[in-house]
Amino acid sequence: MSLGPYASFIATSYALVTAVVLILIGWIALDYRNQKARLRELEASGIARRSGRGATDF
Amino acid sequence: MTALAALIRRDVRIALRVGGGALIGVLFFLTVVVLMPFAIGPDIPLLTRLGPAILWLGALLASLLTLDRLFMADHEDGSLDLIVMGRTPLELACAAKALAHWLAAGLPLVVATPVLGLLLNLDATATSAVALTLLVGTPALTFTGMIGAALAVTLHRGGLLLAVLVLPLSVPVLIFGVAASQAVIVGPTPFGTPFSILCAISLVSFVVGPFAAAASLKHGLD
Amino acid sequence: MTLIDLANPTRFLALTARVLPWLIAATAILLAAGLYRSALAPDDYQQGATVKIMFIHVPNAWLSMFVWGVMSIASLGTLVWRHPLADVAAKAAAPIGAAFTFLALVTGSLWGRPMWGTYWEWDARLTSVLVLFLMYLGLIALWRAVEDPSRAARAAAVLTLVGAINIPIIKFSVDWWNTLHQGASVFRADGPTMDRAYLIPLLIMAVAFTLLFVTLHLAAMRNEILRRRVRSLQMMQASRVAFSSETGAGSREATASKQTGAA
Amino acid sequence: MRLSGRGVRCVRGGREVFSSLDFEAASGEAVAVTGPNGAGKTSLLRLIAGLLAPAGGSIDLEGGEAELTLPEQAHYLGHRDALKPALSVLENLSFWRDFLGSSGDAGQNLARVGLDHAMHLPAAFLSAGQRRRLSIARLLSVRRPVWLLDEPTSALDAAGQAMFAGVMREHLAAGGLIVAATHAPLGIEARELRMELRIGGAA
Repeated sequence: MSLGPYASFIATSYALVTAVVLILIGWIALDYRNQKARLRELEASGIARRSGRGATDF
Repeated sequence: MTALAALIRRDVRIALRVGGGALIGVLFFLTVVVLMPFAIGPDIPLLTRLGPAILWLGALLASLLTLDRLFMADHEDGSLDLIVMGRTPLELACAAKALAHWLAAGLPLVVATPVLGLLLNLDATATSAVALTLLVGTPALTFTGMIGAALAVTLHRGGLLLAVLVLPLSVPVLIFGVAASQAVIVGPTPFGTPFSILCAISLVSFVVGPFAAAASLKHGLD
Repeated sequence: MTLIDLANPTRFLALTARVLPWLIAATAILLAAGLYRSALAPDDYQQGATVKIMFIHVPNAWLSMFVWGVMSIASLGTLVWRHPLADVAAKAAAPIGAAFTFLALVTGSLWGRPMWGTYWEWDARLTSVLVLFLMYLGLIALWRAVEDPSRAARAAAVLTLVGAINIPIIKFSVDWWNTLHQGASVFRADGPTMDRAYLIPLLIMAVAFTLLFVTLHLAAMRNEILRRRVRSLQMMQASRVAFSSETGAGSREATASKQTGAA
Repeated sequence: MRLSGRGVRCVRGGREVFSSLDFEAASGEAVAVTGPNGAGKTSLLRLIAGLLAPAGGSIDLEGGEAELTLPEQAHYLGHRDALKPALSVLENLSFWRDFLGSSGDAGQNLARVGLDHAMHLPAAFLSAGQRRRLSIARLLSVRRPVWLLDEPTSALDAAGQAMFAGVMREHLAAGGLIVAATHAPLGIEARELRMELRIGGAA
């Protein structure tokens, strides 16, 4: 497959889209891990959610 | 030294956290620059010629916008009283606050400049010239603007009064900043002359700004 | 499973955990198929191989609008139906939408570069997308400006809906502004007369990117729910500390029983 | 160490708040400034703290460190708590410790005021009483001989007031001195400085 004289533009576009999507995925995954860790930390320190209302109530 | 480092770290941290305004300045800069072509028209050669002026005006307004909170936030929660009473000379504390403000609000403007240069069809040399003059010039804007911010706190008025106080003071910075960038793009004056004057203005503002701000804070608190 | 069932965040989290793996798999398969078909697509007689940029530009441009639509519905959910997950959905969508809009801008400018000779031309379509991008950034700034998310939610919802009404007006004004000065746009390849050789890969890519958004959005919503849980637990912890210090250095268990006794 | 004011006169906004005020406080002594609203209690504290300039008279500290001014040897605890809601409790305290120049252990002082469990929470989550406790931790973290306290116990609960009375007693025992403006009893032995409301006094 030849990309013609503008191959670099095509490659750059695809690379950029890949990069940004990967950053998004990485950010969301990292955020998930952080929040989970903080929740565990809080629960370990003896702060438990009350059933029903409480922490889930917003 | 620890005291000043602590002050800088705190201010940068607050600016970057939720509720801090560091990134709003950049967004404002971006918006102002994008609005210009709607007023001027999508005439690329014209935009290229006006580019440095548009970027400089945008940066000037953006740094002015965020200066409002420089002392006001500390005044409202009582921190300013403690800073004034502290053993660190107030002039140095003011300089540290201004430096922190520039790191959080001024430096991002410089970083955003290449992207905006692209929108205005500036070539690489022109963009780097504008970025360089902004890198040297925005600290001068912050340090002279700090005087206005200190006056605004002691007068209990912010916002527009600050703008009216500070904008005339920033005229020299604007003149030589735009002149240096234009010199690279169209000539005929060499880049060096206006640029060294701009550097000199910045250096002077580093000295005058903190002293004037500290003086107005010391005498204006109640 | 109705919308009301989803109102319970715990149930939503359970649903997310079940659905996400399937969504990820479907997105990956469709993306692979779309990329494969795009690679096979022939060169355009006018644009040559650069037409390949279209396969990622158009889905991103579509998503930049679609995400705002999703946020508008979520905003209606916040303001009208008061659905508890609505502002979570709106908040989680904003950064993702901004990222796709950014990609639409960048791929658009890279696509136009061979035609225009510059990276940025104040072309009507790209310029409207740029304004949309600024609106996304403003919305994110609004979410970040207020520490309490439930307080920011209503302001953000109003802004989103005003934006949704304004987008067509902005689009019209920019078109009008642009035609005063210059002529045609590059972005014509997506007309209804497009060849099937382009249409099919483009459709697959559009569906794949939409699925990608849905996946990311669900995951981001889950994060946001957890973040709010952390926040409310922290607030409980802060007030718990107030109780425990009531007896000075006394143990927390003792204090807790004292509290319930006093109450 | 002796803090003394001679013939102090205070004018604010063109109105004379008080004049020819004399006061004195020695090491180990607490002065409770009392009086109705508007009598100038806060103004007096701010004058001593150097945050207001006296219209007349003088305020001196004898026996302190010679090269430091009175405000530099004083803590001022005002109505406002000087806390940043975006920073955590520990970050707030550490900042003031570093800025005011000290090397005390922040964690220990937080435990003393009953905030050690909230150390890593944002200060935004604290109640008014907890914010006041955090300010008290600041007094403990940085050593200053003169404490200027403006309604220090207003937001504190009974346990908090008892804790703070203990803190103040320790400070006095270590040779410090306290000037506190207050409506409520301070909880410690204090000499009273009563200020009267002046009506219609023009400067």
